[in-house]
Amino acid sequence: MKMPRTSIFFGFGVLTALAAGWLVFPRALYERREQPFRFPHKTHAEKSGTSACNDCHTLGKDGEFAGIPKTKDCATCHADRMGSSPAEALLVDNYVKRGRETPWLVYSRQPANVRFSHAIHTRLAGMTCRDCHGAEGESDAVPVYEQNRISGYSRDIWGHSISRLRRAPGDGMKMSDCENCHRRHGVDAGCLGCHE
Amino acid sequence: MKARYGMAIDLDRCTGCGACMVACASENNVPRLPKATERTGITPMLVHPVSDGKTGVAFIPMPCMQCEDETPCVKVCPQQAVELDRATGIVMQMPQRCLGCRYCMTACPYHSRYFNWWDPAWPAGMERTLNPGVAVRMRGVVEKCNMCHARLHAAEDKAAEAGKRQIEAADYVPACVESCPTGAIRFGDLNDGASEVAKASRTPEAFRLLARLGTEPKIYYTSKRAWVRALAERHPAGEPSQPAAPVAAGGGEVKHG
Amino acid sequence: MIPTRRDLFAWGGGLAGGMLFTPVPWKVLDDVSIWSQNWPWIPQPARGPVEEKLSSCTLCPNACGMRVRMAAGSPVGLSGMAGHPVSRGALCPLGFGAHQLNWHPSRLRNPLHRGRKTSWEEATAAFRKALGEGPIAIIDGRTGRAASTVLERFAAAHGATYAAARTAEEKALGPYQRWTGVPTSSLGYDLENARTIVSFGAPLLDGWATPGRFTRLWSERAAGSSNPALRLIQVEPVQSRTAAFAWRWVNVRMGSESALASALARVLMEERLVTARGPMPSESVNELAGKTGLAAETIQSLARALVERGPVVAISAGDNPSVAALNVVLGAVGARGGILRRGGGTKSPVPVEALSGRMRAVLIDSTVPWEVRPNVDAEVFRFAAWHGGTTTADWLLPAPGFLEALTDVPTPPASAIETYAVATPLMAAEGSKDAARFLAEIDPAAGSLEDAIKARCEAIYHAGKGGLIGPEPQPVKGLASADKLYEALGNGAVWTGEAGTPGGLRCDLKEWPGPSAMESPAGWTDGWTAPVLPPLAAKLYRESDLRQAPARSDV
Amino acid sequence: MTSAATGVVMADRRLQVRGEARSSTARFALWLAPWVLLLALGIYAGGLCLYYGLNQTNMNNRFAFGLWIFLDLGIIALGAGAFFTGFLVYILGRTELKPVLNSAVVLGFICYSGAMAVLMIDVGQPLRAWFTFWHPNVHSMLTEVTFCITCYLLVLTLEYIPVVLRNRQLRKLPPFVVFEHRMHLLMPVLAGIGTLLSFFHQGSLGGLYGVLRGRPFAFRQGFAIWPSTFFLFILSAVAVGPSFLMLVTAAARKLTGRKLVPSNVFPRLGFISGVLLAAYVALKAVDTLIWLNVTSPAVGFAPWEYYAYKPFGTTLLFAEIVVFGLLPAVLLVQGRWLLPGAALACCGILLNRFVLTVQTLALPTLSFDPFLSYTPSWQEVASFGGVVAYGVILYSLSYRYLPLFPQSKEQTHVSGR
Repeated sequence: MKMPRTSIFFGFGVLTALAAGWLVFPRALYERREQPFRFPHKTHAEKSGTSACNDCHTLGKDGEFAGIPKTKDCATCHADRMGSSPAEALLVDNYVKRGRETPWLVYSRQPANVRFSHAIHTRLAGMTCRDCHGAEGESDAVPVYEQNRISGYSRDIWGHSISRLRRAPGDGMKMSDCENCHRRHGVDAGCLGCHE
Repeated sequence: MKARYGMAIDLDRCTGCGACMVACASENNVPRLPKATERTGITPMLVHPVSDGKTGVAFIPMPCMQCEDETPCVKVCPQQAVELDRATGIVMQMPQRCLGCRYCMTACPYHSRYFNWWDPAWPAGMERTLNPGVAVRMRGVVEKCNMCHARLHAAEDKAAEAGKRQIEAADYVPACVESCPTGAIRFGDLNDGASEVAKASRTPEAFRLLARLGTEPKIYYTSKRAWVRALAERHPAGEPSQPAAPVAAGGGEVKHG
Repeated sequence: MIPTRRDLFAWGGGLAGGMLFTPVPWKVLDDVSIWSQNWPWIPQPARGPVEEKLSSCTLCPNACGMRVRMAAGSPVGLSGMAGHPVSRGALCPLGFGAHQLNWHPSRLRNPLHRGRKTSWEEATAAFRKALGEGPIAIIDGRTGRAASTVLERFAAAHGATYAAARTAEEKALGPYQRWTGVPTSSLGYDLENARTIVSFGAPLLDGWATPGRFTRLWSERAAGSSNPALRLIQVEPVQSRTAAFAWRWVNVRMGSESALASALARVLMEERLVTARGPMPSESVNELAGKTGLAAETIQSLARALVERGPVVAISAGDNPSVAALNVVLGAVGARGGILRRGGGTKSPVPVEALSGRMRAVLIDSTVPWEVRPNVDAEVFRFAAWHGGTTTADWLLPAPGFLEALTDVPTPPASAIETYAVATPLMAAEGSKDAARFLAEIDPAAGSLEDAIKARCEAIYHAGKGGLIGPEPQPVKGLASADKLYEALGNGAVWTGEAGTPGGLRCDLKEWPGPSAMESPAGWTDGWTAPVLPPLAAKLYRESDLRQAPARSDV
Repeated sequence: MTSAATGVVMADRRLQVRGEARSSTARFALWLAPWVLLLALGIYAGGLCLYYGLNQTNMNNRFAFGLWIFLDLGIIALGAGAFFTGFLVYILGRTELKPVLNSAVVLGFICYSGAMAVLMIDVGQPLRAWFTFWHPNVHSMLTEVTFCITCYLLVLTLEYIPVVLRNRQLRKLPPFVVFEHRMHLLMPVLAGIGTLLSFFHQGSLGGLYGVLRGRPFAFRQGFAIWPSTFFLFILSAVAVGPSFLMLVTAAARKLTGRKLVPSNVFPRLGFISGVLLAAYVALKAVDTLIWLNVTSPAVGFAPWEYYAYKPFGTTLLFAEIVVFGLLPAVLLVQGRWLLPGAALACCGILLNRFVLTVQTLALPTLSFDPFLSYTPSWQEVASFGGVVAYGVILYSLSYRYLPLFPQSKEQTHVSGR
């Protein structure tokens, strides 16, 4: 008579935990931060005919990856407003005219002790940007940046599925993701290969 | 072909100026901590003054010895924060994996490992001078000489951009080697028999510190002076050498060499 | 139903148990560890492309060629410029940490009047006033620079005394200037061609003159050899680094260097080991030997060793006429492998030691080492980039720091070959001003640095001698115009003139010079104008027993 | 007396072991007070080390291990009584030792949890300590130690639970009674697991130093992957475990003025301890000889040199083997002066752990090394004092409220009121 009652409450406790852990926690863990302004990769690809990623995200002569273009690169076209979009207005007025860099939040930002060589992965391994960064290049607007409140990492590092199961290619950039790919291709980089 | 990077340090050329220590600290973002002493500081490259007790003086630059066999630190680290890299032979320390148990420090016979007793700190603004290639370590972790492998990475990127898998030897030179004003520190691939290092390591003047422990260090030393070579193993008399005291004035002429 | 206490316990138990089957504990554990790997209070290097610039170290007169790695607008690493004719790709231990000096805690950020913050306007006004009343002196630390010509012109125009502080290397050349009339800035040692060098306390292996010059030479021709191609004989009362690695170390009594030099000269002439004739030391070899604490035989054998393998040259730590006279006896003055006259150089101004008595004001340039204090009673305007602690200066005026201002780099002291380089600013210098600019604002007639440097380029270009080393080496003749030369120097190229040639230096001694007070040996902190040490260089003293800290603060 | 105080007294009375005299609440509180203070100080010191980092200690790059590691090794060896008594009672069926079993379990729990706490302060990055489980390096003795100690602490907790459940008040809850009964059936199994785990971590604690090829003073040849110190540590630990148990029980006896355990227990414990200690001493002697004459010279280290630096003379070696080894062994075996014998044995093991941890680091390795010394900072001492206090408090509470000595009722000579 007593035992079942106790176990009812016990079970109820379990359910509460599961609900909180799987449904509430993932939302609570990440802070949503807007990017400085909307950037349509798609439009740029169409209008300027810069189809290849590395037209803007260039790889230097010494193999150094430039990452996101600097304001002066944008200014080559956007020295003044070309269209009517409010995003462009923001770019021109806030950054180009004032000569400031746009404080983009980088989805794939790795910590300082991680070394990732775009040169080796694209030139030697023949990988495409898509393999890691997904179809960002065709997007019409950059997605909201979700920052982990504890670790400060972008959500894209862990991947959008909290269980890390059934993730799209390029969703998730933890060390284990690098390791798995390296294992699949039988490339042994050791610790030294990827860490400073 | 895999490389085995090592050094051959000519102790008859080292005048103990200390340029290597400063260049190393600058390259690897090692802070100058206000409270640090010679026993709590961080000096991945450390030059030891030694003497034969008379007028013989030598300076022994000691980076990590990059032990190749039974590497003491690699064997004892409980969570694989230290690794002997297969491709380069570099013993690599990963401070961000380290839990700071310091077991590796007790294991190292060369005292080449250093613990971050403090959080690193720089005077306001000075953090702008940090070397982009190297991540700053936090307190509570062990670090050591990683043979400036950030420079190796840069060399690899450069080669890869040109579509090559092999780096140019000239593109990868550790800071201490580059900084030595007498060229006492020679660096290169020990597997490449033609390299200056490999040649030097085979000369009769070549020796390694505590070689009898069997850890196969990849840092070789050379000296024409017998008493310096005798420093390789524990002194038979068991008396640790002391830095030379100045000889009494008017002591006459002293021949060296 | 109302849950009892036991029910709540059961619920709590279930909650705790259930949590283990959610991501919460595991994800939090992972994230907390990641947080500990990226503590927000641990500074991390800025991201961004690294570019390399060529320049010259301006912290002492020895003009080492530098490669500067720049990232995000700040220097992040220094290294030697390979192929530099004098420094030969080397830097001193202080130089390797110099890029951090600009953020040193004791950096001077705004003018101070007797320790109280003040403005440039007040300082200028005060100096104008002093200038009006006079007399004043202007002290330069490095003659032969564009800035020097500005200071000198200003002094000339306003009846001020233009004096200069000299490094130990320059002082050591003093006697030859007195005897030959050739300024020390046109004299150098032809070490590259010497085969025996006898040094009287000069720290040849420990930062003497341009550090890379002799260390490289020694490493190539002497290190580790019992019968070296270059014989280094070190005369010193203590076993310095140079003594420890010399071919011979002559351990004399403190301050008896002059006596030994005289004794050697006497032996050389008595035993007809040299052809030279002239005045002899009055004292006998034995008397002199007594002073040095050496046996006469030792001195005789040493004298023979000197002439055994020429060319031979003697180098003293400071102004030591006896050693200079020994060089005369050895025939080293104006001879190959000895003391040569080289191109360039300017007539030596009044040495700062000569100033004395009362003056209205003294202006001290930032290139004057902090320790140097003119022996005059005057209102002192001191330019410096860093506060060196104790000072007698009334006005401390913030000068640009390391790599913050345009300056030219003339031939380093004791060099046998003429060089010229320009260090362009790689960083903005907020609120600071150098003495030349300060004076030019008071009297534009003094001229600007840029013009002075351009003028020097014109001169070099029209002389058409020598060539450029650095990014694209080429002879001066190959250049289209003087502006091209100015441009190339601005990009870190170093102009190298022709090496000094034998001859053109006559000096006949009337009588043998008397003994002189021993100067302390110059190390790599001599002539180093920053009163503070780079933090990383301070590590050498604090975190290892490699060196004794020099008499400078490292706070 | 205020109502609050009365409440406390009532609660205290209600929780106490039924039918046994316990000192008044006031006296008990008085006894606890100093220990609570020491514990507070310890927590403060530990907090300093965690907040400001290990610069609070006097350890340094050359003395990377200090007081903490020495004492951790010490108390873990002393705590061996827990698993060994369990082993004797449940596996070898020496039921005459049952009376001290609960006490042994509590002691073991205190020693291990204490050591664990100190280790968490000792490591520079406790937040990442779990990496050892996620990225273990199977070749490291420390990995073995970490795994075994963590698991064994779990076992000890499981063994402790039923003792707690026997508390007068908790017994009123039927589920707990059932649970406790079930646990009891589990005890022999737990004892078995505990023995296995302890065997390995006691051993690997010895291996910790024995494998240090770079420290010829500690380096030992061995069997398979284990250096000889591995086995010596196991043996020495099981040898002094019972002695320590004896000492603590005797102390409790003194403090409570009750007999607590049957008179045949001490001689029995003493005999076991003595015999094992004798065996240990013999093997230790053999090991030392091999090390001095073969192992050490082979790597170019003159053995005599280890003892050339004061205060680490050969007297230390003699003391370790004879004064604190052979002598107590004899005393314990022949049964008179049990307690002095036990005390000597415990000191002996502490000395052994001290030599291995501290002397190893003090001795030079490179030919130009100096001999080093180190004195712990007050933070190090205090935080360890905190652990001792924690032990005393937990043991006192267990004695007051739990049946540590089940048979002590029969053993009462000072009759309970």
